[in-house]
Amino acid sequence: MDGGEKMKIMNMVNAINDALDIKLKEDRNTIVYGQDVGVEGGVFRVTEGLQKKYGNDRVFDTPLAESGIVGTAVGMSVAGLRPVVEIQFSGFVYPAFNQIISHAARMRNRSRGRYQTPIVIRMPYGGGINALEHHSESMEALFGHIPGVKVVIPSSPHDAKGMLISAVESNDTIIFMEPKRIYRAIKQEVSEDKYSIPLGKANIISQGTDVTLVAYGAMIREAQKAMILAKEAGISVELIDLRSIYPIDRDTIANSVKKTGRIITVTESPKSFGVASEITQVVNEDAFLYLEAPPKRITGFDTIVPLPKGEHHYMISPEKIFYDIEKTVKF
Amino acid sequence: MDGGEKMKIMNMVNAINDALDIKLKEDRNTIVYGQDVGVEGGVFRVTEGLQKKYGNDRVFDTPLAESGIVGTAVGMSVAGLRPVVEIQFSGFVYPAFNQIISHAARMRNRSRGRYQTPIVIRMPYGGGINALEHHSESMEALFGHIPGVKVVIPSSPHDAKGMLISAVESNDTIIFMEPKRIYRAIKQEVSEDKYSIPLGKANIISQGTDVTLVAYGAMIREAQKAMILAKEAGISVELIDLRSIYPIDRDTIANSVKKTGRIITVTESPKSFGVASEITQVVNEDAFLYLEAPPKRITGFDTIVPLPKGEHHYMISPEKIFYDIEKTVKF
Amino acid sequence: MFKEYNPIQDKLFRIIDDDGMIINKEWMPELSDEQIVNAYKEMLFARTADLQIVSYQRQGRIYTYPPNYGQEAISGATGAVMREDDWLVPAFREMGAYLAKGATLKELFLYFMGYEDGSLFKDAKNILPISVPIASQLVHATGIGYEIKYNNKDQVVFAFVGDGGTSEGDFHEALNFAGTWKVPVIFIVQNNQYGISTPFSVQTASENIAIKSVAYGIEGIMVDGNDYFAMYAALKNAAKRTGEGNGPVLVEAVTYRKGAHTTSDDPTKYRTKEEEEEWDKKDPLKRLKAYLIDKKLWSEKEEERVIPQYKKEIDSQFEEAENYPESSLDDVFQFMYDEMPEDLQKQKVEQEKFLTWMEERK
Amino acid sequence: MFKEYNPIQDKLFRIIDDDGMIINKEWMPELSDEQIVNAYKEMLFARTADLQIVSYQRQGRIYTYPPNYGQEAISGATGAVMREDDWLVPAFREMGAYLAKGATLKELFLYFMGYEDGSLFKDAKNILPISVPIASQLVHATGIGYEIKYNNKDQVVFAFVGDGGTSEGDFHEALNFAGTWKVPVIFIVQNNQYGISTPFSVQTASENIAIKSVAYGIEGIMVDGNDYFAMYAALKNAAKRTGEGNGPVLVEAVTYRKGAHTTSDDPTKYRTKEEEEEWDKKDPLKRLKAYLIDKKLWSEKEEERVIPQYKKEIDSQFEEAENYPESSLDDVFQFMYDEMPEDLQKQKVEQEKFLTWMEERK
Ligand SMILES: Cc1ncc(C[n+]2csc(CCOP(=O)(O)OP(=O)(O)O)c2C)c(N)n1
Ligand SMILES: Cc1ncc(C[n+]2csc(CCOP(=O)(O)OP(=O)(O)O)c2C)c(N)n1
Ligand SMILES: [Mg+2]
Ligand SMILES: [Mg+2]
Repeated sequence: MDGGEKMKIMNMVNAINDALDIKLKEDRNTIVYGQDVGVEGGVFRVTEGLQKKYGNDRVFDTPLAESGIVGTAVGMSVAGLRPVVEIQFSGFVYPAFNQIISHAARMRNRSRGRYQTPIVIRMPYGGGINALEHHSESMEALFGHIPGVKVVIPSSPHDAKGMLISAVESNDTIIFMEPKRIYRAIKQEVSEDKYSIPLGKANIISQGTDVTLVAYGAMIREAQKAMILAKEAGISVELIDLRSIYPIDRDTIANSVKKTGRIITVTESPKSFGVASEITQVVNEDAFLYLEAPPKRITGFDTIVPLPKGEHHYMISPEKIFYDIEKTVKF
Repeated sequence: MDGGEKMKIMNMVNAINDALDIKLKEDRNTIVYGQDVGVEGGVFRVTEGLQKKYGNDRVFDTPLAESGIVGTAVGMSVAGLRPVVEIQFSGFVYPAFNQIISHAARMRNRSRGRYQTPIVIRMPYGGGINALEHHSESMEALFGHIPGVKVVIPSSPHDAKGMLISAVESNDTIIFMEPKRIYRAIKQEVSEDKYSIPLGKANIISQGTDVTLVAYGAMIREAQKAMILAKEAGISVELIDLRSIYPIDRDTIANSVKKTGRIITVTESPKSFGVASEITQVVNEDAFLYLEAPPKRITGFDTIVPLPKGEHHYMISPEKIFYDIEKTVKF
Repeated sequence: MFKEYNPIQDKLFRIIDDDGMIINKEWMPELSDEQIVNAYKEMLFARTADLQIVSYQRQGRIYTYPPNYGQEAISGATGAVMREDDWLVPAFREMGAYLAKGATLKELFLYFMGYEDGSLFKDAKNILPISVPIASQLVHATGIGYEIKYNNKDQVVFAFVGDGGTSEGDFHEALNFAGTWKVPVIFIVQNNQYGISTPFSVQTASENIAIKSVAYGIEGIMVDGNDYFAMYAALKNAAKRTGEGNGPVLVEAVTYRKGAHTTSDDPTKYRTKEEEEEWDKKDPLKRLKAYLIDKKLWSEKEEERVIPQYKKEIDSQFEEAENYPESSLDDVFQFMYDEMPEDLQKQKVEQEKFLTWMEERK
Repeated sequence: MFKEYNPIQDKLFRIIDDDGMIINKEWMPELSDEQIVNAYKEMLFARTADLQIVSYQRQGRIYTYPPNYGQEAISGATGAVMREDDWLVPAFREMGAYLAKGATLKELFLYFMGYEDGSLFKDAKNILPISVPIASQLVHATGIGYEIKYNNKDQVVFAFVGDGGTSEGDFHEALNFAGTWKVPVIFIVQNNQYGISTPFSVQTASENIAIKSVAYGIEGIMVDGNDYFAMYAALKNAAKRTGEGNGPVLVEAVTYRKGAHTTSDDPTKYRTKEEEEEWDKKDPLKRLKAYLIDKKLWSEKEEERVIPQYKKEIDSQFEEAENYPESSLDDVFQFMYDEMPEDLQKQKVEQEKFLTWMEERK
């Protein structure tokens, strides 16, 4: 990094706020809105201070209606704006599902490239915060199955900022899911300058030889803890942060498996039809002959995420990851 | 079959109508409603004659609002009725997505077993009928990822009747997807009596030794055509009709792969995050050591289903299936 | 106008009666004879095309098509009021409005023949493609309205929906957002009395549709949608009002779908001959024609002269559409993303390999 | 009543003024002194509990909780009007109504402590669990209403939603279906002026919420939600009306959320002290108390006597909740389906294996 770069300790909330700030400053077409993002600065304070800085017509609160939020973004973006909308919790995105799947994902194709919908749909997701019902789900795979949108998930403040800047600058509709469990739990030095991280590429967090561990979002932290246990047990783990749920970075994953022969995917989502299954399919397609053990998935159950008092039954612990690492390596 | 059984030539539309008729007659709590299902008898005539027979309060038209349709069914079912609702095309189910994922799928769990939502959500799905946009999609995988609902798809008139009767009698919410492309294309002898086919079990349509072919819905017919080509090429195919998307019948699939060593899944849906990936995961978990070739998926693309003039680019032909059978067997 | 025709009083705004006689001089719009004749001609053209398409469909030359038959005055008036820069947000049953905006019949034919390019409306400025998921397009109109307001543009959005569409949640959210944002959008509800087979009385217990405007604190008016002058005057007024920053307007155009829902529908199953005949009396073309004939601006002879011309024009555009180049595999992939992701490229390449194999196999 | 207080005229239905004096004798409900005193006591109990919970939360003994503080008259009146067989379809901010239906404070505590069993409301007949996705529960109310009508039952549904919730599409669909089906449902909107930080003026440009009833052809009334008598009279009337087959009723209860949205919210960020003080004058307990004291039915002394009792009762139920048995792995799986699918059983077994491994590892 060159000497001019100014670094600052940020958590993910700060980093996202910073990315929005940069894009709002840089491009008058950028508009930020959603429920309570204005005066309140968002229930997680992600948009704090932005309304004051950029005015009510650029950062504002909406009526309580998700289809309206995403649907108006479709209209705005077709007309040339670049809306970044917030869904308060990913569990409340479903009223907007039709606007996402039927319009945001299809407008470019439908209009044969005449119109595009450069929308970013931000939403906190995932468990582990002792929340009420519908506040803990990880349903990213649903969006992965929708042709026409991209789905990305950062795992650190640094990534969150760089990926969000890419998302806002993308001409596609980006589902930007934020692991709320680590909104404030991880702090790191983040450049105050503008930088971007390309969407669609996974990130090899640490190299290893015995098994490939794929995770993303809040699960990266758990995976890293599991790696300590694995190291103690003499197992060398290659950790990949998927970053992009769709499109999946096939090459990075396949190349890693070609080296390790083994792969485990960790996701908080329900077990069936999740991201892990897709990765298993990809690995079977691209690295079948290298596989020395069945690709393993570590996921939630095919159940509702329990309320706080039962959530520990559902959540994935570093021990659970280690348990499966060991089983996979010993296979 | 014993001698008393009366058989009748039916297509799938007739068979579904017959199943509804039987359940309406048998159980006053059964209620059928949706857009244009009453006077009109449904845009595909699936509910033809039922309103006349059972009256306006048991078979009726609703306002044009899918969330209202599914949401009121949640309320009715909690209060003791057993609604069978129709979504006119599966492409229009998304406004109801929130009611399905947040309520129909969760009410029993939320209320700790006090309330249940025995709802059947019927919807025609799939391509190949030269339709307008949004009338050709196969998005069953989206529902497969929702804990708390079951998802089933019949491939013949016989199955449609037996599976729908099971669905109406189930105390769970059943997503019942109907392959509209073969609504009238397949006719067969179907018993006029009441019978049911258990949900959750796959059906081995024909035994084989070289490769397992898993398909469902309208793809069964294409798979059968491909098998003729395979036979000519001396390849013995075991064809499994999945019938149930969730839960998946792991044992039937794994046992077949243990025999054949090879598996191909055919679905009309987008490629990524589809049913094929889930089956590949299951096979890797349950029959890894038997695999002699990578589990293959034959699917649509990660694109919008094209309008009629381009649909042939997207649709899966028997030749395409044969092409992949050959590649898999030769692997 | 909006005060006088407050929908709470269930008042219908009309200018001519069923026989084309002016019954409401006060609001008669200032239109030149030529403009009126042109309006009639456009409506006649649309109707001729409509009937022609139904016959193409019977010949198997086009897929399902939703006729506008009986609703021509609404599209006609919209077309006349819309300016080049204004936005048109279609549902799917307002052919005349697309044509007025610069779309071609050929493009419409392409659309209903199943060509993707039928959604392009190449020479029409500021028009969205046809929207199939009912009412979902209304929220887009509100969003476009926001952009107009944000950038202080002199534009108005004309957004269409049917009576059935008013039942969808998106109708509510679109009008509610538009009301609070005070954006320049005119929501035009073509109340043609049916959503497929479902009569208006099953859609809502609301007295009329225009009255739903009070739920959003916006203006609403119930207009005789088969009265060209009334539609013109109402839309003109609405456009002025909303363009001046007074917020959105809900215009209910009371009309009747004289044809089937689409070419695959059979209305005799759900409505009576008597009802159809009752509405025939209110036919929008019949009424405008009576007006014109009365004013000696039009004649049966003239009509007999233009219709064959129209038919020829329609046929010629239809044939052009029929000779449209085949869609390519590229077409399926190229507009999915701004840049095609690698995996998608691979999917295309794989398909090409398969096609080569197919070729070689022959 | 619904004619007299037509929401189109933006009229607010009140019976007592801010000082507890009757200003609308005509509609004063016939309630015995005992009933009124009991109503006050219930509201006082609810408020005491509410304030207590906020302090539990500060002590870290309970998770996020949405206080009802300031809105007690609405739940109180609902509780008094609801019959045993009637249905209650909650949102999440109407504690008094749950208690009146037979739910216990302990259960509520369990819910907000994060126990699944907190949704059980074991001894409350015909009550749905708390619904978190805003407004989505209203459609259920309409569905339940259908069942009541279908089976000719003598029941009414009381369904709750907030002012914010009226913006959701489901509000529209629920009321529209209910209107056409003419089902016995009372939709009670607690208009507490905010949806989290978002003021009513941002939710809708509609003059008031009750007026939205005209969009569905149903009755609507705007009631002073801080006036126990007005709420009681309105709901009693609405229940009679709708129970007799006249279709649903929309009751807007104008109130103010005196507390924070939830214990994790800070209202000073988005509202002024002046506004809060203005609404303090309209406090529902203050007003009913003034009425009672004036009638010599209540005294400060009496209040001082009961509050400690209430606190003790609340503490005791809270402690019971705190000692609730831990949730088991079974609890996660057992209610997902009528019969647990094989695959789900396997998932449970696998987890158990892992837990055994964990145990052994220690
Ligand atoms: C969300 C959705 N649900 C259902 C349909 C199927 N459908 C197409 S047109 C139609 C009726 C539309 O009625 P209306 O809004 O009155 O418009 P009209 O056809 O009368 O012009 C229906 C139900 C659809 N296109 N979208
Ligand atoms: C569909 C949905 N979107 C967003 C939320 C998050 N949320 C919870 S309460 C609330 C505000 C509700 O406001 P209102 O309806 O006025 O009820 P109040 O809290 O004032 O009682 C929001 C936005 C939610 N629970 N559900
Ligand atoms: Mg209509
Ligand atoms: Mg509120």
